[in-house]
Amino acid sequence: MADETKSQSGQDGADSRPRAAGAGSKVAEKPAAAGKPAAEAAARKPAPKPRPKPKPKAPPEPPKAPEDQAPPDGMELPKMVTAVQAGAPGAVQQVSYWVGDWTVIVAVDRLLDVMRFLRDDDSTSFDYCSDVTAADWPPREKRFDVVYCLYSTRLRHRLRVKVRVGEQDPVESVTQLWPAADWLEREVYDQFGIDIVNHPDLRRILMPEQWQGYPQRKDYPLEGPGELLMENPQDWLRVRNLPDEAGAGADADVEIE
Amino acid sequence: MLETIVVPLAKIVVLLNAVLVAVTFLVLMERKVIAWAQSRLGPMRVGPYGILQAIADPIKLILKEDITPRKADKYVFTLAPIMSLVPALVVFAVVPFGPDPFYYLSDINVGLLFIISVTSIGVYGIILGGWASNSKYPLLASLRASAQLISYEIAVTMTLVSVILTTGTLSLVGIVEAQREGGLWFAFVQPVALMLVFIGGLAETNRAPFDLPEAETELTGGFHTEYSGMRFSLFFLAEYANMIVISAIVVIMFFGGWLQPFPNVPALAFLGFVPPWIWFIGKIFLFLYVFIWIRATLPRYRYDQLMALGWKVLIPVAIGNLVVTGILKVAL
Amino acid sequence: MAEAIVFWTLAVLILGLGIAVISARSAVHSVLFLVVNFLLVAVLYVTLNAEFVAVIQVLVYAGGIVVLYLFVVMLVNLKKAPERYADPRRVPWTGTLLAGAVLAEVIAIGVYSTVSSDGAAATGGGLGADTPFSDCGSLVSCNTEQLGWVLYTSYLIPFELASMLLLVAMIGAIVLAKRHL
Amino acid sequence: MTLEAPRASTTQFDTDELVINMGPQHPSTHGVLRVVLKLDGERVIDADCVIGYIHRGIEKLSENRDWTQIILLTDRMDYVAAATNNLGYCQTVEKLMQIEVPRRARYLRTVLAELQRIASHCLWLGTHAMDIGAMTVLLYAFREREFVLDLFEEFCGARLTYNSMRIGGLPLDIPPGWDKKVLSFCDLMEGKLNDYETLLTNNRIWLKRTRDVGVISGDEAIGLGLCGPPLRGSGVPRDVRKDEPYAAYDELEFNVPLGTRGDTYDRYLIRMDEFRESIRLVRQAVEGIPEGPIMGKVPRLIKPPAGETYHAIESPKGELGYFIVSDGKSTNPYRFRVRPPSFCNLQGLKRLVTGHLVADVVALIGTIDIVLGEVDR
Repeated sequence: MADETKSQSGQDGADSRPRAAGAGSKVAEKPAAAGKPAAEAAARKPAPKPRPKPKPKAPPEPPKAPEDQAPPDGMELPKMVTAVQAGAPGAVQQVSYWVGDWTVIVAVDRLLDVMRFLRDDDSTSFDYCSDVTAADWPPREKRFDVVYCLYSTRLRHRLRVKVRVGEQDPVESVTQLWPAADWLEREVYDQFGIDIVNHPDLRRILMPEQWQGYPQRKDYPLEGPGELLMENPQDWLRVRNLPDEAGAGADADVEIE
Repeated sequence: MLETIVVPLAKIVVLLNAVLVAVTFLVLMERKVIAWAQSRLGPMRVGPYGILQAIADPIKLILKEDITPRKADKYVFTLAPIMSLVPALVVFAVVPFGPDPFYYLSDINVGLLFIISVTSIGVYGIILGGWASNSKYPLLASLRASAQLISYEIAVTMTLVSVILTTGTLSLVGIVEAQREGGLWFAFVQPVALMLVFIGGLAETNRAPFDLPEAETELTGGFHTEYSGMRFSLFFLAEYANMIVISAIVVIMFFGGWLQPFPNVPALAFLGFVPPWIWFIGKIFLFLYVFIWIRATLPRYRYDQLMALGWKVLIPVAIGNLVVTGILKVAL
Repeated sequence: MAEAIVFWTLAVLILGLGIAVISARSAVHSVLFLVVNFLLVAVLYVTLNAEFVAVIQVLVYAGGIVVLYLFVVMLVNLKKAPERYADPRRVPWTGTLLAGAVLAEVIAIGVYSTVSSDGAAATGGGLGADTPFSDCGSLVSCNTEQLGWVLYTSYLIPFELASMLLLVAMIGAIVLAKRHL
Repeated sequence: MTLEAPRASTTQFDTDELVINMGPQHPSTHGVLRVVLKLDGERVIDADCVIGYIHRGIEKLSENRDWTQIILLTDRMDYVAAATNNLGYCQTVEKLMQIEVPRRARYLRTVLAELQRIASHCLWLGTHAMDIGAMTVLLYAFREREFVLDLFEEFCGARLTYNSMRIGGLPLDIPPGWDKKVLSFCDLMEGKLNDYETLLTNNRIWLKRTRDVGVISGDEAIGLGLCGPPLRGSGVPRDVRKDEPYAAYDELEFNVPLGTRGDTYDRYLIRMDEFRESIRLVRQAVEGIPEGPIMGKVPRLIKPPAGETYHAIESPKGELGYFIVSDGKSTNPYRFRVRPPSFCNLQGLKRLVTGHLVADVVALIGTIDIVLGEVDR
């Protein structure tokens, strides 16, 4: 109603996330690849104040493969696992058991089938999607594990479903089954860059919209590009996209603090 | 010359200052009363028991930077707080503090209507303040405020008509005199009207539980979000001055103004040793205390519930009260 | 003399504000000028000893109706209105003609009331000696009562008709504004 | 001129929705939450939560700290219920390493977790009531929360970020006389609860503001992944303490209060009942603290074998889950993931506020009881 008269008020949706989005958008303009922006930014720094180049610590050599321990011999598979093996034949690649938790590892192209079965079948009836997350195992070809933690409020049991995907592989969104997965999948996309398809609203969630790179990947340096810019006010000011008014220097001091 | 200019001018000066000082101490009173209600101490640092806080606050507000947002409509932005405060002060021109002309500036024959009409001007301050700030929350708040004030004004005015029916005069002095002659405060004659006027008064002064225009937890302060310093304090003064005005109206209309309790009971005649203006001011403060007490106790209404209460409850009841009063007046 | 000075000052101010109302750039400023205009007209009533009318003028016009104007003005974007709603068929001199007609009417009434010898009696209404307020010392002390008396005796039917008209207008407005009741 | 003509012109004047930003600086968003509201008049037709303003990368940080250092980081998530966060993390690592925690430690952990629930609910009650305009309750609730903080201070020296648990047990035994103080606090709190209820439960304005506001059915709440009181308010009997008992909850008696309508008032009543249940639990646990050690058998170097697990506890906000992957080689977790209850509950905000008024938005933000430190991590 009143926004016609008031649209100039500057409180409109798009532009009032000044700090974080501003810093983020600047980062976006840098052509740096996700992996090594720290070095890039350091190289672009003006001469007068040469700062010791922050060396991104090399990530510790990750293990070659995740551990998915098979259930001990002679252990009987619970009903929910056998049900899904029967209900979606051929989809379950592996069954894992560790410290009381059951996990099924599923082919990524069969994910939705399995999930739909798990939700709808009476012997499983996983109506509650506790968590969707991922883990990154860089040396592996299919480097990501996408993990779904399911729970049944009726039968009170838990199951984890895991799919293994490569960097470019799309993963079907499960939001059509559990609306709860909406934000959780957004976070997976935001933090790992896993391509979730058919998601109703796939945007960054924790990081600013224009952020480059995916922080939870193992090859993402602990000291991110945004932090680097924040540490050096001059650099930050120079690339900042705000109108440079008189007294921007004094202004900047306040803002950096 | 002396009679027509000097004495009224002196009265005006005294009255204005008295009201403004009363307002600053009213703020202190509110802070103290609410603090006690919440098992706190309230302001304690300035002066003994924080009494001088009432002086420190205005000084702070005057010294603060007065910011005008760049995109605000500058003239209207400046005008709005003034339009808000002036009517609240003008009203005191007809408020009688005691029986003889020494205690009031003027007694016009449409005194009650004068008060109602002048307070109805005060809404401009709120509407224009919200609009001129050129910001969304204040605009929403000023829309709420204007709708609220207009609706509750109707209820209050309707109710006051039934009191006028009982007295047959619009003069405030005349209304109090009628209560003295009747020997009964109108609170006992028109209890429904008293409740309506009091609730409507709470709403008209934007006090809890009807403080939607400045609901700080929803609209971040409401219509005066963008105001600071002196201009903010004008809004502040206006709100508290309006509280005093509403209390004064309630006291005059229903609690016998300057009259002592039960003026016609001989056994209580000794109460007459207290001067009438003290009775009047004492009663006003009693009502101010009730205002504050309510604020400390009740949650806030929602906007649509507030309008529903105004239009679906208060106004029909006010009309009903008016009709019943009319019938009784004719019948008796 | 003093009365004349007050009158002419007020008249000039009122006319000036009237011009300001139609010439102000911002619609909100127009409305503000209108409020001040109404307040000054109320003062004019006070100088005529019509306190009741003055107070009602403030209460109804300044305090009620203009607030609603302001509401509309604030909510509707009037900046774009002229271009969007310009009517190509509009003929400039129609307005002039209408204004001229109204002016002629006003002048005619003025001339008639001064020429007519019993104009005062006509405007005085049916206030005869039989009213219960004949003991009022002057008009000032109880003009409210007299107004009420006149409205509910001599002008009862016009008064009721006017209230009916307002009621009809109100219902009509609600019907038009509400898309589905 | 037909009757249609004015309608046609009003549609041209018809204005669009008003978009307002609630937050990140707003008194009622409980932190730096930003809700972009699309309004039609004062009615919300769409809402979009923008979060991440205090994203500190706790998950990433934790993957680069060793196992004991992480306890400290978990304090910083739900900072009004730090002990619960500690508890969840320690139990998850204990599960990974299959460490047996002594019974005394489990009882003490229960006491701490329930005291923490009382403190967290006090904060919720105060801010929720304040959002709806009842400001006295805020001061009252904070006064009682202060007592809990005092108890925590006496136990571990800190008032907000406790770092109060260790993998395998507790760092410290309780100071002498502490249990008596806890019991007397329970007595005090019971009386104060009646005070709060006098101010709110039957208050007509409070009822008007909360009844039938933000109604959500049980099935929908499950689908949206709501947890904790918002889920139970819709009548779903889901409480991790009952369903997957941990600490000493399987040995203690308590009820899980359930709502019927799934509106804001039900969620309010449930939390008020949870206060009482927590007091009951604290009493039982304190009276039943067994003698014994407070630390289990924990290796000097904590290095869980390779494997992963998900473990959930019932934090005051809902199901707080930790998903931890250990690679068995390094001294830090390979993947550390928190399932924050506030995050999942906040997701339901859009569904709850749509169709309500602006004033209800603050009531609904209050009713889901979020802590932005946990949402953003």
